[in-house]
Amino acid sequence: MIFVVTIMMTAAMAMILARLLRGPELYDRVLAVNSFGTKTVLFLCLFSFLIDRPDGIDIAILYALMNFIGTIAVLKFFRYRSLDIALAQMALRRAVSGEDR
Amino acid sequence: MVDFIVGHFNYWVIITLMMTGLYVIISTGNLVKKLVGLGVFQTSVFQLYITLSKVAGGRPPIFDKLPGYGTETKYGAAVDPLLGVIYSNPLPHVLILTAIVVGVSTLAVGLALVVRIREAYGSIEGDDIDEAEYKIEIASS
Amino acid sequence: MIDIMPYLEILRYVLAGALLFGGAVFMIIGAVGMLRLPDFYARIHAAGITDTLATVMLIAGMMLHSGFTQTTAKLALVAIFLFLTSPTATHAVANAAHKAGLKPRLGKVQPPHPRDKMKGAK
Amino acid sequence: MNFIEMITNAGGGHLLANAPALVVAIPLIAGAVAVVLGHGKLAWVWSVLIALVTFGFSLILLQSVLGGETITYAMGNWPAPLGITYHIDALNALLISLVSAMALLALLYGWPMVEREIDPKKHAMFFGTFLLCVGGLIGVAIAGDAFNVFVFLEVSSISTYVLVAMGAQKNRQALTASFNYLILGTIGATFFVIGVGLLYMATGTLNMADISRILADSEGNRVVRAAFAFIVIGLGLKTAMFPLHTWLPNAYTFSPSMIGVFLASTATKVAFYILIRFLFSVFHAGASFETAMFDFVLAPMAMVAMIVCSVQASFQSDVRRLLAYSSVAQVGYMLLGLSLGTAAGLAAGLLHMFNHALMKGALFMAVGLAGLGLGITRVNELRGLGKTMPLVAAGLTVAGLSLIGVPLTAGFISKYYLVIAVLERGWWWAVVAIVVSSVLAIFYVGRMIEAMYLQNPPTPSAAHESDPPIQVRSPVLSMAALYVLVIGSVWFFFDPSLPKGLADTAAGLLIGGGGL
Amino acid sequence: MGLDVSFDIFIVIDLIIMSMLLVVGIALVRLNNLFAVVMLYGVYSLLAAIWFVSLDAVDVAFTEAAVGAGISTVLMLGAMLLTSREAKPTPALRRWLSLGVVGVTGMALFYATFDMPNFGDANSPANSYVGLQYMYDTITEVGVPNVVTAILASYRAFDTFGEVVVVLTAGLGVMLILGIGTTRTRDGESPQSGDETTQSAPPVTTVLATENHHIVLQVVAKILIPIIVLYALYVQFHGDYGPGGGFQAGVIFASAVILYSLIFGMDETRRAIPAKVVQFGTALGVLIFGGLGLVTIAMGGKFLDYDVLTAADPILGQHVGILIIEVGVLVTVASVMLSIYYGFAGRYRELKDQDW
Repeated sequence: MIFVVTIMMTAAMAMILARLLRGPELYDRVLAVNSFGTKTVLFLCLFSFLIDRPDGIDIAILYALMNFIGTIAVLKFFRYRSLDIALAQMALRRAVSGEDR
Repeated sequence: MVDFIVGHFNYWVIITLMMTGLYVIISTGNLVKKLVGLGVFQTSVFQLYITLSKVAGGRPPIFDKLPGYGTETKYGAAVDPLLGVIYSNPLPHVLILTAIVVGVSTLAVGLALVVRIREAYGSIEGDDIDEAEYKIEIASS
Repeated sequence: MIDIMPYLEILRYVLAGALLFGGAVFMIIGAVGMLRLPDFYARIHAAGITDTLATVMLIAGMMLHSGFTQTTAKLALVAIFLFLTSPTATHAVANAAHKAGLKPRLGKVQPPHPRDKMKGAK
Repeated sequence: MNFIEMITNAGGGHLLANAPALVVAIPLIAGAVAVVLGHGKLAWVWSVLIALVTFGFSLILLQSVLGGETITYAMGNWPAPLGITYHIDALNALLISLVSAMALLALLYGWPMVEREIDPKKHAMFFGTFLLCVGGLIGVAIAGDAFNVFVFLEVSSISTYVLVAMGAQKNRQALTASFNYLILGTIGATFFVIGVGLLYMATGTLNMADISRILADSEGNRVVRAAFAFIVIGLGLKTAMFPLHTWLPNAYTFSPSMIGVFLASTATKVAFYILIRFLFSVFHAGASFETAMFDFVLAPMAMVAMIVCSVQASFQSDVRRLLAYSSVAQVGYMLLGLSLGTAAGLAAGLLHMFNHALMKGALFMAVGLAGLGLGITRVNELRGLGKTMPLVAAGLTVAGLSLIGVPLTAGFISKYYLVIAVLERGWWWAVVAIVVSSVLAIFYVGRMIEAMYLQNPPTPSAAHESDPPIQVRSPVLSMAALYVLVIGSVWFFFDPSLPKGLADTAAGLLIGGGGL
Repeated sequence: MGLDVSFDIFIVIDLIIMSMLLVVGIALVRLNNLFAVVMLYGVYSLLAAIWFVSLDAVDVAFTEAAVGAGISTVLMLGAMLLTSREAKPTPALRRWLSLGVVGVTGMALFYATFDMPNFGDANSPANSYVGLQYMYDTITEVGVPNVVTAILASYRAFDTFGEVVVVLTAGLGVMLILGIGTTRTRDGESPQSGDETTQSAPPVTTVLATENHHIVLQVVAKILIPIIVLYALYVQFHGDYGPGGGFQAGVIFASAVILYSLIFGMDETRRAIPAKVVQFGTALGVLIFGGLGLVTIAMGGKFLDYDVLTAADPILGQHVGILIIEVGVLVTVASVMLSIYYGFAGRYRELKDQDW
């Protein structure tokens, strides 16, 4: 049962990968990477059930965090082109300077 | 013959990935993409080690509870200390834990250099940098 | 009083199977949506399905499957993290895309359907 | 009982028993301490002290293996196939003494250079990285475990990339030189790891002695041959063997002068040692594939390196780039000795490795002093050095002559034994290559000497022709370090017993019974 | 050796993962948009992590996911921020030249695969000699359920010592090349620190709550960061019984601080963990590790020989020794990852559009 679900999960991941490779817009790629990450978290949980070893779930927890941090870094990088200024200041400065495209 | 192909298919995929990484390193002029190629090349070497360590039907080399803990005889105890459970080979895992960290260290130093090169030359394309140097060479000699 | 424990046991596994399978189906639907939908903002809906409904169903199915053990606690932790991070991430992506000026493709401009294009539509 | 008492009554004996581990661990831990010290000058004094202690330990080890015995030290007290063992014999004892001696001399020589070239806030970290590099090189030399060699090879390589990049304050090209060195070095190290992985796949163990035992009886299957090829290419990259040497000229030219000295005399030598260790101790030279590899790959590469790189050296305008190309040529000499496959050839190669470290170290020191005093970087700027900096010019001349192989210098000894070994093997064309390369060496060293003595110094516009050129004073410590090396390269002409004896015992061990 | 049924399931999953890896690898070669290349590299190392899980290498998958997919992507983004976005396509000649070199090396390896043992073969030389010996000896000599940690921390402890020194070298390298960025003075002006050119920052003004579009992120971050640090400690001390250990814990701890600095800015992070502490931390780990080695020598054993730590019960000595060096590894790896991030993120306050 879990094997069938795992195979369906990998099919879903393959489709997300196709979107990642083809994604015309930059933000399509960000979205694809983020959702690919979520899917791998679930895949890891399912797989550790398949071989009934509880260790895979530790990796799933870890990657759920890493995926979030990666996505935030990408967004901050592209939106404000600086990794180290606090988000709030950047938003305010853009809002104040009316530069908000 | 089928058994041979199924048995060796992993190695052929790993070799293809390894050669893709090497190709990216050698062919691209962009320094950041060179480092990505280096990362792919090293990751495929890790996969070679780990494919080596997998035992059919084996489990990760972690004892649930320590079987035969404290039995006097080291090996060849009356009951097989591993209680008949097949485990994959733990040694390549240790080697690869070291190699991953070494790979990241090289990547970090490489990226630091790329940042300084961009500041010094204004570009991270191999041929722009050579051109800039060539002009200086001509000017000074 | 017939002993209902074995039935509960069977029910548990049946329910777990159903949840897992349902979650997987929604996952496939979400993925197809991601692939086929024409515009970024439409695709973000497709990603939404997989991030919320499919994840909850899958993890619930696995929890039922594993009963009351340490694995279930870990699965709960995964559920909490996913519950916290994926909506925030999707929100941040949409926010950044909008701020960066990615305009959603509104209904007015209908892209010519590929079949019409071949026939040299008006 | 308190800590100090435990050390004293445990006495020297216990410390000496742990010398193999301490000779590697002390520089590494001291590197971390140097980072914590923070203050530049203090970190320098601390590094000199540690280099002295390491040199002491390596001399003790050298003394205990003179007779040809070998020391095996099990790390963490785990026996050979399971734990990591350290293995010391005549060959690597000589090498670690050379590395620690050159580190000590480079540190003594380098302080005025570092003070001028590196930003004061970074001195402590600079010396910390330098100590880590020394520890890494010593670790590579005496490791008895194949994967441990890779780990310490990476310790020394990454610290070398960083140290080369520190030359960026003087010249921005140091950054690209360091980046190319990083890419090629990492490809070399990864090829080496693939080779070790294939060896592990064929034998099941990582301990070098164990591998050679298992390989001895199994006929060379394809995996072992592929492992052999990958290890030779990987280490070839690290040794700057001819076609794989493109990173070396830039790395040595643009690195800070203290690092140029240390790298020129040790970096390629340790990689050359590991190549010997794997070729002769792990893989057995007898097997057909290996000998074919020797005769048709290593030997021609060595000869081509000798000639082509000497030609390139003679056209260089930058002094240090000239010396860097001559280094690649000298590596060709060592490889020629190795590829003969005979004990005499190997001994000649090892002897040349030792002598070349002294000569090239002295040359880079002299050029560094000239750079410090008069800011000289190009060959034609050397003119009149004989008058402005007589001592430095004299040192440079003696080391240059030793590079050519003129009698009364150590260079002559190693070339002499090399020619004998080659004739023994009957390769007359190799002798022709040696002679041609020596003639070319006469040409590019002659260019420097002629500029120094026969042309008069550039006269600053104010002073007119006649009054004597101003003497430039060089720091005493750096001059002392230079003259230790210069005297060394002459001394070992008259009494080559120490390096020659060790090289012969090592070659005998390696060619004879596989050496481990 | 017929492939038994249970083994078939993994063959199917392996095949799928391998095909995805190949697709991503080929895409990496063809794409020139640097951002896509970096993102694909993150996905590539994530897929590699999944493959490691399916090949029973749980510890390696843990490290690869944390380091390969996590920290490397953030570092590459940091570097990419300061460099250009498009890579130039490669000229044709160079493409054929590199194809030739790659082809030759590939052929050599392919030639070698014919003698390689079958995938998953239990009595191949690798799996039947030292590897198996470790499984038996760990029970009686080290007594730690996770055999990988036992080998990493006890049998081959000197390998791990070399590895921690490699991490320290990388940290020193980035600090030497990029500098660690200096603590900002109150008015946002950053004093010129040595040769790096750190642009001066526009004055930082207070934030009006209404204007702040990122209230969601800040709240979520405030909830998440303590949990991540807690998880890092769990991974650190759980290393003996399951996947985990010093490296993974150090990386997770560093990523928690990186998340904090992404959302609350570098000034806050520097105030929380000043650059001096991070610099000292990089060396501290190696001192702990090397110090323990010297202590074991002083107590009469060999370098890193834990049995002498507690003369009474050698197994207890092993546990104490492994715990201490894992703490050393945690401190060094966490502070090195932080020093690298400080070096990259602290490099430029904000890039103007024109030099983008």
